[in-house]
Amino acid sequence: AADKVLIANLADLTGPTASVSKPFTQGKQDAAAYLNKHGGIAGMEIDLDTVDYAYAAPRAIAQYKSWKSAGVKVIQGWGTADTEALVGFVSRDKIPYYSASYSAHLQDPTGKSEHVKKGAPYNFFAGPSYSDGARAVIQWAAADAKEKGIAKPKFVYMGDNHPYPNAAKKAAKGYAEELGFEVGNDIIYSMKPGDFKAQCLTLKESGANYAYLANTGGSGIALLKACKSVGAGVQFVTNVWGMDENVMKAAGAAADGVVFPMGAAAYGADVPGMKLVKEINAAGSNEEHHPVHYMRGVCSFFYMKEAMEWAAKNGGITGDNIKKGMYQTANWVPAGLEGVCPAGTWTAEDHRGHMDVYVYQANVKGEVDPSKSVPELLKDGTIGMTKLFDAKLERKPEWLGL
Amino acid sequence: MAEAAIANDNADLMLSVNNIEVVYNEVILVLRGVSLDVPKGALVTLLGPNGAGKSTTLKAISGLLGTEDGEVTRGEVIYNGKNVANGSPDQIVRDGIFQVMEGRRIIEDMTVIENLRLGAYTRKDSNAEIKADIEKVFHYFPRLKERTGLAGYLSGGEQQMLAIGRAIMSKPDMILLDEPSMGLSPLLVKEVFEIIRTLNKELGITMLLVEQNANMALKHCDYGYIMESGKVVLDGTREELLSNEDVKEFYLGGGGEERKSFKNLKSYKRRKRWL
Amino acid sequence: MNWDLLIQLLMNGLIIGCLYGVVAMCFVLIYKSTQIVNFAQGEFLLIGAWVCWWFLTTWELPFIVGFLFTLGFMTVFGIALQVIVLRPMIGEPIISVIMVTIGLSLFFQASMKWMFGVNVQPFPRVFDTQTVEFLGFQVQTAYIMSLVISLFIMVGFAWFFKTSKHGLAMRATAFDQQVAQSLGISVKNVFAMAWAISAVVSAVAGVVIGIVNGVSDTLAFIGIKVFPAVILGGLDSIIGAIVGGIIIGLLENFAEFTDSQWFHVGNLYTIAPFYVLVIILMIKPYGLFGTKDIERV
Amino acid sequence: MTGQTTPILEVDDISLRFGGVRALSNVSFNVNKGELFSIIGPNGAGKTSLLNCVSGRYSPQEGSIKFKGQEVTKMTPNHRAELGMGRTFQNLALFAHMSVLDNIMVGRHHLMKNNFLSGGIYWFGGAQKEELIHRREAEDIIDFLEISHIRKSVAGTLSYGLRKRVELARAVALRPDLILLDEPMAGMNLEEKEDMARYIVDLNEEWGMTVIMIEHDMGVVMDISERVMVLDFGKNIAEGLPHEIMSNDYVKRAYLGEEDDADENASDEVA
Amino acid sequence: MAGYNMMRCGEFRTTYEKDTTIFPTPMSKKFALLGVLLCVVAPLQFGEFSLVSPTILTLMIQIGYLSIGALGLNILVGFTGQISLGHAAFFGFGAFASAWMNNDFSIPVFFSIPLAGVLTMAIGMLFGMPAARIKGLYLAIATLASQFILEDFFARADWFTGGSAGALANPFELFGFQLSGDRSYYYVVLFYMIAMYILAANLMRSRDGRAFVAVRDHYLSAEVMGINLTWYRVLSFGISSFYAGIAGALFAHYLQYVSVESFNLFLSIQFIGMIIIGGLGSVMGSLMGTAFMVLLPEVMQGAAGMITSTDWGNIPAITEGINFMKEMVIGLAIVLFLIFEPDGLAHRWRMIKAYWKLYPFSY
Ligand SMILES: Nc1ncnc2c1ncn2[C@@H]1O[C@H](COP(=O)(O)OP(=O)(O)OP(=O)(O)O)[C@@H](O)[C@H]1O
Ligand SMILES: Nc1ncnc2c1ncn2[C@@H]1O[C@H](COP(=O)(O)OP(=O)(O)OP(=O)(O)O)[C@@H](O)[C@H]1O
Ligand SMILES: [Mg+2]
Ligand SMILES: [Mg+2]
Repeated sequence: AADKVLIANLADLTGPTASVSKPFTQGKQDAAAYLNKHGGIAGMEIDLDTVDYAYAAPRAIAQYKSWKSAGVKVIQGWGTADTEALVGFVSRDKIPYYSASYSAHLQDPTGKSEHVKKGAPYNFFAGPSYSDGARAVIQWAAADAKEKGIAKPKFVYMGDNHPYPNAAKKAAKGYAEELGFEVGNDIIYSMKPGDFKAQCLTLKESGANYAYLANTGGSGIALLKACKSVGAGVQFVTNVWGMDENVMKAAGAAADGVVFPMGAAAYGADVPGMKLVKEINAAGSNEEHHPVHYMRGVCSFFYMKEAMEWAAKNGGITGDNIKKGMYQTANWVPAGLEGVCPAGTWTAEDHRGHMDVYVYQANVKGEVDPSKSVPELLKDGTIGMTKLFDAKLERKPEWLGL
Repeated sequence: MAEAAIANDNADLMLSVNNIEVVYNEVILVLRGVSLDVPKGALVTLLGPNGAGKSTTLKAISGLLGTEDGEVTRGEVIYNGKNVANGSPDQIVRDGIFQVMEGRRIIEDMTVIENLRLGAYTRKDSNAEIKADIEKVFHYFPRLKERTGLAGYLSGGEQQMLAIGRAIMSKPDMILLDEPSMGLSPLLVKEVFEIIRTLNKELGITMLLVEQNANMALKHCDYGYIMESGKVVLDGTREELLSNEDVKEFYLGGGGEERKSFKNLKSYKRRKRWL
Repeated sequence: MNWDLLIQLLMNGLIIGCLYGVVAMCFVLIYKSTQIVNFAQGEFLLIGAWVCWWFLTTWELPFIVGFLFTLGFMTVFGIALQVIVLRPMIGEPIISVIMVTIGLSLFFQASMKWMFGVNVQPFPRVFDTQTVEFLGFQVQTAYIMSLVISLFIMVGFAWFFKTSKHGLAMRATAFDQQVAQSLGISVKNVFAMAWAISAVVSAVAGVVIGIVNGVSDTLAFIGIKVFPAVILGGLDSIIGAIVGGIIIGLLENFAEFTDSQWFHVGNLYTIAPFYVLVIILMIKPYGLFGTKDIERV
Repeated sequence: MTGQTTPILEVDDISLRFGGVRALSNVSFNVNKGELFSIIGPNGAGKTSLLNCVSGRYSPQEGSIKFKGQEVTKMTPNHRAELGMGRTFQNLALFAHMSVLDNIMVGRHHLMKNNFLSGGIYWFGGAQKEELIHRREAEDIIDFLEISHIRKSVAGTLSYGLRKRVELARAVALRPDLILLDEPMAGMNLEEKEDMARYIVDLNEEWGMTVIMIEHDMGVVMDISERVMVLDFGKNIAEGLPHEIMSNDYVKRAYLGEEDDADENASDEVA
Repeated sequence: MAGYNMMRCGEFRTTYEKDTTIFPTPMSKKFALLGVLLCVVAPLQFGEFSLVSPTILTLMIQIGYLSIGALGLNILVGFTGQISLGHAAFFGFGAFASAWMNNDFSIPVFFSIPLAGVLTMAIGMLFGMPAARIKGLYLAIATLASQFILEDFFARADWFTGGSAGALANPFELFGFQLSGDRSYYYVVLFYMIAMYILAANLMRSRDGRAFVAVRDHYLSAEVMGINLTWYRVLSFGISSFYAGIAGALFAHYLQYVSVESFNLFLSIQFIGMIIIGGLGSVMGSLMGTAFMVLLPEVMQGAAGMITSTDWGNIPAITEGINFMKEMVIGLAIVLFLIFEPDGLAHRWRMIKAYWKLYPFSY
């Protein structure tokens, strides 16, 4: 029997973030299935232990302990709750933690940045941080404003008063000012969808041209719809969790034209790596289509996989070696995923893997028929997304951890 | 109890409790085999010291025991030929037994009128008839009419009146009265007993009356039972009981020798028990 | 000072307030007859919304039909729930029953996600005009609908509780189950009725919200959101529920206004109503219309 | 009987209204130290309301109340308790979920010092010592009222009459100088009334407590009280020695409802 | 609630002192001591062999600090009869406070934990003020305000909570030894737990404890018995917050990281669940209830894991639904439990004992 390697996979399949965690996790599961069909990792079959913790930090901790005692070497994590709660533990136990929580402060392994209190040496993630994502779309906004000939465009940061939406606030507003935006007062709207016409009226009245939505999709839908109904003519840009196929379906016309960053190419995009992605899908869930978050799941898993393979060759799979494995090459893309995952660079001082961000725009044409599935809607062109450009952000030292 | 029937001119029983045993909370045994008969149209009274189990007996009949997690574990309660032990209270009310619970228990956050209308809840009659009966109650207890506020603010006695009024409203075949005279002024006590007698004799409502005011109770009843610590220890017709020395001594006062003033009982009476 | 914005916000507050009012009314209905605060209220809305959505999309029924079916379903649901789960709890400590509703909310949350997925689903177009002009302010047609329906419901229940014999029975049951039973009231039936009614009203609110924002599990949160409204109006007052709802709605929007115009604290929209709530309660401990406990010894 | 006639309680024409209802209008009376003072009157006359005013549950719209020469009209009930005023209630008001013993210990509250801090560190803060001292006090009362057999049972499950007795015990535990009893003998049979009367007399004579008692059983009232006051429609109708009151024909008419026939409930007592 | 009288029958005591012990029967005392002993040896490791797995150990730690919080809430709800929906916020406040004092004023953790308790107590009394006038469910909702207001405060007060990044908390130190590993920190929690429980048990058999219950059972007559209602209503908020604060602080230094996210309404509701399931007004019940609420999801997780590991795991429908079923069963378990034992675990425990003590004659 080929020996196995246990890989922990934490997911929120039933909790508040399930809608986005589901595709992200699917990506990782399919990737594992595919790899197992093709000899696993370094000749070892992957034993992917996927556990649903319903976004409850205490449950994540208990789970972590049992994984640790089962001798897990690497963990694929999920959101803010678990990642933040485990930072201390994983760095003490030297277990690399690949999360989908993209807070910039997780990108400083040494803690030398003045923006972070303590380094997170064993935390990794594939894709841009919330801050960099925001910077990318703001970059687009600046260009767009120039095009439209808006002299002094106004930018407003919108989100709940909560760790996750606040994560990119400082960075986004700072950068917007840098690019010559007039930055208005933040507008707060709850992560729990409600009636947001009040916020929309304020937004409309503030005369903003661009508004950044920092919450997740769910509340985003409510906001977009409300703002459409009060006719607030504002160009919305969102963060990486703010927009996907499901959001487009639910928000309908209100989602049309919204601009958002992505850490990986959209499923089915015309890039070389898509061939492998299709095979991965075939090996696993074998769906007709996957939401955008699926792709980042795949990338996250494959970066980890190559780091593990390096570790296997250089002194065996230990947390430390996997960590080193991430540092080996600059600007690297997991073999076969060219164009899907952007090129990334991790160093012992700087875990800002991806500085270039794909910027997409959502388009919704006509009325969405709710009885149709997302793939159908994509096919008949009711919903879709177009890539606007690749934002290339420079690796400014002062941005580390901000 | 055979003589109960004999004692009473019309012999057909409305209610007969056969040797019931009641346990609270699955552990506390309160009634240890209580039996009593209530002939149709009779006014039967049940006397006994505090904690004897009088109220429990009534609750066992009306089925309210269940609401205090008590239970009839042995014996049966035959009402009009069918066993209603541990039956559901609302059904028993529909069958025609209505209990006036100890300590008033009116719906405090409703008005007097609303309380009375609730008394008639199980009746199918038209609003007009019910209104008429409400007037009848006011005729019995005039001062209730003046009280327009919430019943919770009534005085103790007024609440007692309301409770009895509620029973009248439900036009039952049988009323279980638990200490109706409690907290009433002497005058009202008389009135209440007059009303009870009227209900019994004129409307022909059968009555099972638990009372501490033995004088009054024995004056009006046809037949009486005396309970102590969960058992019936003595029973008989009004005359028998009134002439019984022990009853005289412990319930009526001034048994035999000239009664002492409450003030000069220097040494406490040693409780004489029948068992 | 920006009058135009203020007017618009207050308009909005008024309309949302009515919606809060309807949901608040569901609480009051349960509380008035059982003294239970139903923490599964939000889930009732959610179920109503999902079921209706299902009728409209999967079966592609016309809205009216689907909506009526939904109400029918919710009646059955309410009764079933009472019979299966809450009947055994009759006579038990209220707080335990409240906890049961919490358990139920967990249960329904999960089961809804399982049945209908975790993504937000849009409602089919119900009114051919999504919004109507109202004093120069765009109002979702659905809200108008909820407003009308809620008015009917409100008047109906106000009458029901004041005069109908069953209304009295409900209040009596709430006050003291033992006494109620001694009066021949079947506590079981009273409760069943209460839950059924509440479930139906919830469905109305749920569908309305669904039409506006689309359906997803997060819709249930409004169950918590209207607590202040319930209390403000007085736990056991139908009218109070509506009034409380409107006040909270207005408060939120007024807070938003002051915030955006002057304070720039952020989040006054969600927090301010609570401050006001506490202050009002300090002055009127039983809300605006709640009945006082009798403090008589 | 206690010789001195210094008033311990001075009620100076108090009036109490509830919306329309005039519960009390211009009631005045004094109670002397060591007296056993009874209040009688028809239902709804305002007796309980009067007691509530004295013990601080209600505050009268007009008039003043002096206790031990001290103005207490605006004082909170708990403060009055500390001054030495105890009472029982007409509709039972025990702590239903507590044991009889704890109910009585609550009565000791204002006489004890230990608080959540010293109580928390029970053994070291001297709390234990204090608790035990007061426990002894409580036991004395329990023995006196003959409720030792239900010492540990939950008050809420007791029968009505027993509960009444426990309430008395709880009030006595405050060691008040003035104790207010609202229908202490309601719902008791003769035998039990005799005991209760006994306790009250002893409280008054041996424990030196001034007693104000509301009671409907004329037999008891006549026998044990020194002075009687009659309330009706919230007014002080008559006040005086028991036999005076008995012979007052307003009382006969409006309260006892005596025609000449030997009346029942109190009859042979009063003859 | 206070059915404890039942187990007394047939027990004869010679002194009042013996009669007022925490433990109603010598047996129960032995049990308690045994329990403590077990807790003490549980984490010990003999070479390879260890009594409890690391997972169990974390769960025990979680139960430890959460049960302290639950006990606090029980003092408020169970004993004084005031429902609070804001307990999680106070729990969180304690966590931040301890971390903050330790970081910004370099007060050693050893002291910062109790200090956090005191600070939280102050805050608790502040938010408890409304209790002076507001009662019952109205009060419950008013406490909901404290939940939201504090949560919002946490999110803005960067100086106190580290804002969105959250606050770091240093490991517990004793004479320069770091007690950061689970095994050693377990004892810190255990110590606090035992201490806090004894404190509560004592409180309940002394003056103020009785006052609380009196206020709950009949506040009108309580007042006439010389109890200052306002003071005791507010005080019980204070004490419950004190417990919450300690619990929070222990939580903070266990995770060594505190984030606003952890202290939401859901946690408050869970706390309520713990005490209701454990038994309102029962000290030991708080512990049992907490164990129930913490272990339930884990057990379900285990069950789900087992099912998927069998060849059922290959049926897509099951692998799809299993997680939802798990969550559903958690809700269902709570419902069923309360249907069969509405008065909580503690009550059932008492009934069992009472049954053997005094059946069939009670009086
Ligand atoms: N709900 C209950 N749980 C446990 N024991 C109870 C309960 N109700 C009554 N008891 C016990 O049953 C016994 C009889 O009570 P019951 O109320 O029937 O007496 P009673 O004859 O009505 O006395 P009273 O004349 O004082 O009303 C008492 O010892 C009482 O403690
Ligand atoms: N809190 C209150 N609110 C409104 N009315 C009240 C209140 N308390 C008492 N009353 C009214 O005041 C009057 C006197 O009540 P009170 O209880 O003093 O009578 P009582 O003399 O004690 O009669 P009883 O002998 O029947 O107890 C009653 O008519 C009652 O309705
Ligand atoms: Mg009785
Ligand atoms: Mg009175």
